Amino acid sequence: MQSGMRSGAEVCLLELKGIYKSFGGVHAVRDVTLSIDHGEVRGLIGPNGAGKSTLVNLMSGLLTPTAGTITLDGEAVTRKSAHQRARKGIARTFQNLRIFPSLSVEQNIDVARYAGRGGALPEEAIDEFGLRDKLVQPANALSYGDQRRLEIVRGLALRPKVLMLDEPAAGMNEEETEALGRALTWVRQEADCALFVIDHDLKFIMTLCERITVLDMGAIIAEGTPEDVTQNPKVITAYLGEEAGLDA
Amino acid sequence: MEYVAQQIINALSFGAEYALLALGLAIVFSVMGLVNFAHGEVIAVGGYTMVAFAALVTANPWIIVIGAIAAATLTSVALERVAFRPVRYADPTTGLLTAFGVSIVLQNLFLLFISPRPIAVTSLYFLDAPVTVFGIQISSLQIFESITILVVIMGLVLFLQKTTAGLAMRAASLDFEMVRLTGIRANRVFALAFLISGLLAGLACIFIMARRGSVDPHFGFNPVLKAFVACVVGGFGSLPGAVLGGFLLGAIEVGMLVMLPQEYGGLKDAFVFGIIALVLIWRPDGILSPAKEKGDKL
Amino acid sequence: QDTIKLGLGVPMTGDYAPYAEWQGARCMAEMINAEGGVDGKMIEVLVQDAAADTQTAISLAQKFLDEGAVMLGTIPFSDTMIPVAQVAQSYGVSIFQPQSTQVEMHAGIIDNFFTGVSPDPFTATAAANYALENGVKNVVLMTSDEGGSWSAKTPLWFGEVIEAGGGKVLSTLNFSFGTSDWSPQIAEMRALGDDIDAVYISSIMPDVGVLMRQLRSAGIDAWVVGSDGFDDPSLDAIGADDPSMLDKVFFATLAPSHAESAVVKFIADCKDMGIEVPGLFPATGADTVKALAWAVEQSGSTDPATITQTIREADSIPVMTVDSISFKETKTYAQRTIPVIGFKDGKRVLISNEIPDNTPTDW
Amino acid sequence: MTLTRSQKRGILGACMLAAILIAIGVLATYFASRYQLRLIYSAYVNLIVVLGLQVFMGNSRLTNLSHSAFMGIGAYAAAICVTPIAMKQIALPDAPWGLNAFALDPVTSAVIALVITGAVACLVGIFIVRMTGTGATIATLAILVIVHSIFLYRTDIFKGNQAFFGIPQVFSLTSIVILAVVVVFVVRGFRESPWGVMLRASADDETGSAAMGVNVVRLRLIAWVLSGLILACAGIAYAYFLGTISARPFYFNHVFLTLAMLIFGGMRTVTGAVLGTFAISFGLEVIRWLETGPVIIGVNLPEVLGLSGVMLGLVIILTMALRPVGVMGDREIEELVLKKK
Amino acid sequence: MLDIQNLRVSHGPIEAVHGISLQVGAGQCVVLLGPNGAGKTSTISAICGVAQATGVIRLEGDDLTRVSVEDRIQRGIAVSPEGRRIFSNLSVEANLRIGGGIRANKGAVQDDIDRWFETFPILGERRNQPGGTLSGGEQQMLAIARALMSKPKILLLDEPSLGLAPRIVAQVFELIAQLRADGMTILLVEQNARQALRISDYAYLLNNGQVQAEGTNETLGGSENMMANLTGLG
Ligand SMILES: Nc1ncnc2c1ncn2[C@@H]1O[C@H](COP(=O)(O)OP(=O)(O)OP(=O)(O)O)[C@@H](O)[C@H]1O
Ligand SMILES: Nc1ncnc2c1ncn2[C@@H]1O[C@H](COP(=O)(O)OP(=O)(O)OP(=O)(O)O)[C@@H](O)[C@H]1O
Ligand SMILES: CC(C)C[C@H](N)C(=O)O
Ligand SMILES: [Mg+2]
Ligand SMILES: [Mg+2]
Repeated sequence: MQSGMRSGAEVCLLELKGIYKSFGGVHAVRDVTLSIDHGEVRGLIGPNGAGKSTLVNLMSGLLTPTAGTITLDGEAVTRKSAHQRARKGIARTFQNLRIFPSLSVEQNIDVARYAGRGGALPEEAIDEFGLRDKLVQPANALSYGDQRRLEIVRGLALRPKVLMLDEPAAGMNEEETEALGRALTWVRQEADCALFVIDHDLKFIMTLCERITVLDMGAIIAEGTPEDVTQNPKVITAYLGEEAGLDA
Repeated sequence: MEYVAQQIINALSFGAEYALLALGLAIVFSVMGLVNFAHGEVIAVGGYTMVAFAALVTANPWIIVIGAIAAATLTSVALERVAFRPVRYADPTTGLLTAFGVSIVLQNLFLLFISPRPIAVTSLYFLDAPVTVFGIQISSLQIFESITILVVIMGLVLFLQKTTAGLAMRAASLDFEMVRLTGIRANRVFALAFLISGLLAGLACIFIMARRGSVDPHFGFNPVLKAFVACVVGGFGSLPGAVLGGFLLGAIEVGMLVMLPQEYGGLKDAFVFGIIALVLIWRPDGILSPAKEKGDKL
Repeated sequence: QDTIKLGLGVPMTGDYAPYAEWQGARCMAEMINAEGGVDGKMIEVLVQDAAADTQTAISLAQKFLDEGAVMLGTIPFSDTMIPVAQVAQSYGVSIFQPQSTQVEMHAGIIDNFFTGVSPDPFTATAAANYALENGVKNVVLMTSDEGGSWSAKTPLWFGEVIEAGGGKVLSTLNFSFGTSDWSPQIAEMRALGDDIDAVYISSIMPDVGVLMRQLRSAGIDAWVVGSDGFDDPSLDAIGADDPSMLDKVFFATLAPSHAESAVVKFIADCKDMGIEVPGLFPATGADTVKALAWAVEQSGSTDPATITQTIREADSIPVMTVDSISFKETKTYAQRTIPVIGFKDGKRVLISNEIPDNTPTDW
Repeated sequence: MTLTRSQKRGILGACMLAAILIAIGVLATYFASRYQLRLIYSAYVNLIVVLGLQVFMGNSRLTNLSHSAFMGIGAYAAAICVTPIAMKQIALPDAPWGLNAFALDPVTSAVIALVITGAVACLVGIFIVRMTGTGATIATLAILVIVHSIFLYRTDIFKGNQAFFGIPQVFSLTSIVILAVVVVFVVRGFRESPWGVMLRASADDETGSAAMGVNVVRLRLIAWVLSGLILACAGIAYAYFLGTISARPFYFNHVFLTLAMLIFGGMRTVTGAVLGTFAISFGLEVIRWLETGPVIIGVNLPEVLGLSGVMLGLVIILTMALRPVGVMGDREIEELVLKKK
Repeated sequence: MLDIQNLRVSHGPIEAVHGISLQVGAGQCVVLLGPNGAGKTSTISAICGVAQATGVIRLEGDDLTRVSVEDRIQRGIAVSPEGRRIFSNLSVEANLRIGGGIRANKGAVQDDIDRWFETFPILGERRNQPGGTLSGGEQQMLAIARALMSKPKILLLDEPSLGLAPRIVAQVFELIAQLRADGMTILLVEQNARQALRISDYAYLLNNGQVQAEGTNETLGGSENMMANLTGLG
């Protein structure tokens, strides 16, 4: 029902142009130009400290770039605050969990619903992430994995145009990671939003994403399909290491 | 001209006293995130100890001074054990309220078991003698205070930056258990923080007593309220911030006393606190806290 | 009724604890009871702590009224005394306050109220008269709004009388209660240039003690003049080491409190009975009890309205602090002599004790 | 609009609290002595204060120390409007701007007082809500001091530490019970409203909530102003009952007392606020009785006057040590009852 | 070196570990595997003394049951905990200095710090930055280095590869292998079973608070049953 809002295909959903970010002397992000299309599932990988989380912080408005512009559906949001961006359709999860521990699971989701763009969260999302029978529990009683899933559902309840996931599979075992992958595939089909996923689990990223961006030392060193990227020698030295892929 | 110089010196000496008090608060805050409102009562214990010493033990002022400092230090350490240990892990609000509670209890105990009225101790008057420096008349107490605050600042900086105990004190404010997991005895770390704070309270007590000459149950409340403000203005938990805040507050207060026309004199406190509030609006975390961007980091 | 009940819902803790009259009242009641009471009836002093809280004080007043109290005491400030008096009115009961000097209670708002002392304009005048006698010309006044008219207006009345007597108010400076360091104000005084003969302040110990010492340190040798707030044992303690510190200090107070005074004797007697009465303010509670006992004896009745009536119409009521007081002309306050107390060799001396006749009338 | 699960529970909980408040009021009317009625009245005034405090502190979890000042603003504003001209001529002979030359009826005065307090709260709030943690606490402390010095200093308007008297005594126990019940519904309603839930989320995790579209600053301001209005109600109720006010009841002592009530019961819930107020009010009364050295089961207790201050402090310390979230913690009254299911 | 008998660990009313026994020989690297919630972290916490536990824990024959957390560390246990727990307001260097806080020789501590900055150059670059601003991976490196600063006899590592890039994961495992080769005794908790087994001498498989299987790399590595358990089906 939101498809009416989609403008012509020529306008990208989210566009970053020449983004820089430094903290004192640390240049965490340098000259990043990146665009995400409507409904796309994009992966972001890179070594620790490459600036992935920083990039997500910049897009979601928790940080303001030192230079560069960010546009959402053609509208400049660079100077907008985090809550304004969330209301305009940029949702995210956190690498270090940030659920609301004193609220119930349902209220956690409600917060995003109240603040969000309107439109109900598909009830299936709750089922899909296995939270149905935990709705009345306080959120801090959930296991770590469930808390991660709650963050995703909460993000979806904003009815976002793009949902950014910062290491959603961290600390999950293979089985759980696979289940997460399935749920995210469901999201991409049903929830009408683009996904931007960071993770170090290559298998997970490669099955989920159509395109992958690789960040190193704050700059993009490669972008392309999963196959392209894993073959790229720069990516191998910077990120994968010599015996890459074997374990993934 | 002399008048201006005089008032500047007064402002500095007000500031030095606030800074000394503020440091005592800041050191505990930086270690366990506790806003120790009961600091004033620790100072009062020092004062009452002077009374007891002067009346029962000796007239020798140095012994009285040492007794007061020792009593304040012991009280501070004892309060940590009895009242603050249970709220060690708690958030700052919990600690603040506990400290309020301790402060109320102690004040009432002084009142019930000692006296609601001021009790005079005159043994330290000799510290407060007029001295003429470059033609300006000041009090020797103002000189002692300035020297003390300088020594205290240097000592603290060295201690916190250079010693393991100092580092551990800073680390403990975030993750007490992790400090223990590095093998450092965390109980000692806290005890040390309160010990230093108590020591500073003892020093402050000497100066206040030398000037005020008597102690009453509410003795410490007002100074510590000001010191609390000084800490926040400077940046809570930052020791340089506490010092800066102390001096700034001293300057504002004397400035207001001097500059406000008499018909607005009653509004002195309103103006002082108003300026403080403005500073906080400008720098909500205090002047010396760098405006940090945290992003999603904790 | 077999006892005469006096209800004191007074501050025993909190900011006003030093002024509570309950100790003196208890002691006096015991003295009277030990001698057989009033017409065989014992005086019972009901005491509970009202701290500094008006609501508590009012509740306690109500409680004492329900228990049959025929006279009340409460927190000695008008914001509490007025509502308490209003509650007591329907019972015909009066408040008797033995130390409140503020003028406001005498503005005619309530009439079931007595204060056993004279209001502030009188103390200010008595002090000013003695200052003038000593050749004081140039004065500095220190005012604060924190203690009501007592700290805000008394200095101005003092100044008025001084100016009427040919003196001059050089400056009026503001202060706060709880001041430990007067250096900024003292620097102002020094900057005035002229010689200051006297500094008037209506404040409390220990603040005024600090002021005296800092003035002397700064080389200002002016008289330090004050009101009943000076009347605290810790003032005398300043003179213990250095009696000269008190040489140029005097104050006009509620009742004579020098060594030979009735108050000091009363305090000593109480001590013998094992009751601690620490100073003039607590001792004044005895006046309440004596006035009550006298009224009951005189009228032969324990009816509160009768007691009030008796007190109001009496020509002379014997109390502890002075021989007698009367409300006949003044209605709500006692017109009595104002003792001015100074020091000699660090000991209190009664300098003068008169009813001033040149009191300002603008109150 | 359909109600969420917690909103339905909220209505139930508010009804239960209202029933308790009304029951206490009714029982008091029939069985309590006049003295106890006064105590209960002042407990209800404090209850409204604590509820006003809860709206802001409980949902945003910033410590507020200026609440008594807002109560004072409400009380004085109403008092100045409502006091008869003849009285004001005596009380405020030098009042500026013709403040002593008009008098309004109690309802209009109350409305004006609410508007004024709301405006002041809004103005101050704009600055307060941007701060966090200890900075915010200190800023509220600054407000308390500033307002108090204005009350003290402008004696021509407020009479400072002297009595502002002659206010018509139009409030009774019935009126305050009704007011308290209304406030309970408002406060609980706010807690479960989208605003309340979002504000609590921001208190749990400010960054996380911002990323979920929560405008923390705006929500805090709403809660702050609402809190100010409720506190003004308490102030008005205080003035309309006692008929006399001064600057003194709106300062530190009252701040600590009401704060202790809130944290003892548990600041996160409305039930906690109610429980804390009544527990401390009655607890202190019991202590005040024990102080006088009564005879209990044949044992004559010693007279130790002045203990209530110590006890109040001990209650705070023990609550913080044993149960820092207060007796109720995160639970509201209906959860105690419905839990078993 | 470390001998655990019949260990039970509880968090409040919930018992997370129901009587397990395990041994770590001197110089061995022993890995503890198991799905989420198996009780691995609980076991580590019990060894350090920060969880409520019953049973016997012996270090070099000494019973640790009544020994305080600090004393256990002083006796030679070091831990890199779950969640890293870096002191976020202290600089990277200060974090390391605290790690070596119980050592008497401050000069040697400084030398070790410099050595770690060579091992992990990124940490060297960030040496004066607050630990809290490091990326997840950088923090993990710092946590391991901090633990080793106390020159322990036995090192407890709780999921050191969590959140690390593959290249760093490889590096961390290399580091562990190196430590083991240098004779360090290690108890390792891991999700990354294949790599962990490769560098360890012995493995315990935990599930639901019980030891489900144990053995050497060879005896366990091939077992289908074991892999099934690891993927959480057990
Ligand atoms: N708030 C901050 N202040 C200072 N430096 C920061 C801050 N946030 C990040 N950095 C630095 O910026 C760099 C990038 O950090 P970022 O968290 O974006 O890495 P990342 O790619 O997410 O790594 P990981 O995969 O380990 O999470 C790091 O070197 C980090 O130390
Ligand atoms: N602090 C706690 N309070 C209550 N229960 C806890 C606590 N910590 C752990 N538990 C419970 O104890 C059980 C074992 O937890 P533990 O953290 O030891 O598992 P783990 O094997 O380390 O899992 P993971 O792989 O997720 O780290 C789990 O069911 C968990 O929910
Ligand atoms: C301080 C007070 C208790 C006494 C003083 N005379 C007054 O009425 O204000
Ligand atoms: Mg990251
Ligand atoms: Mg674990």
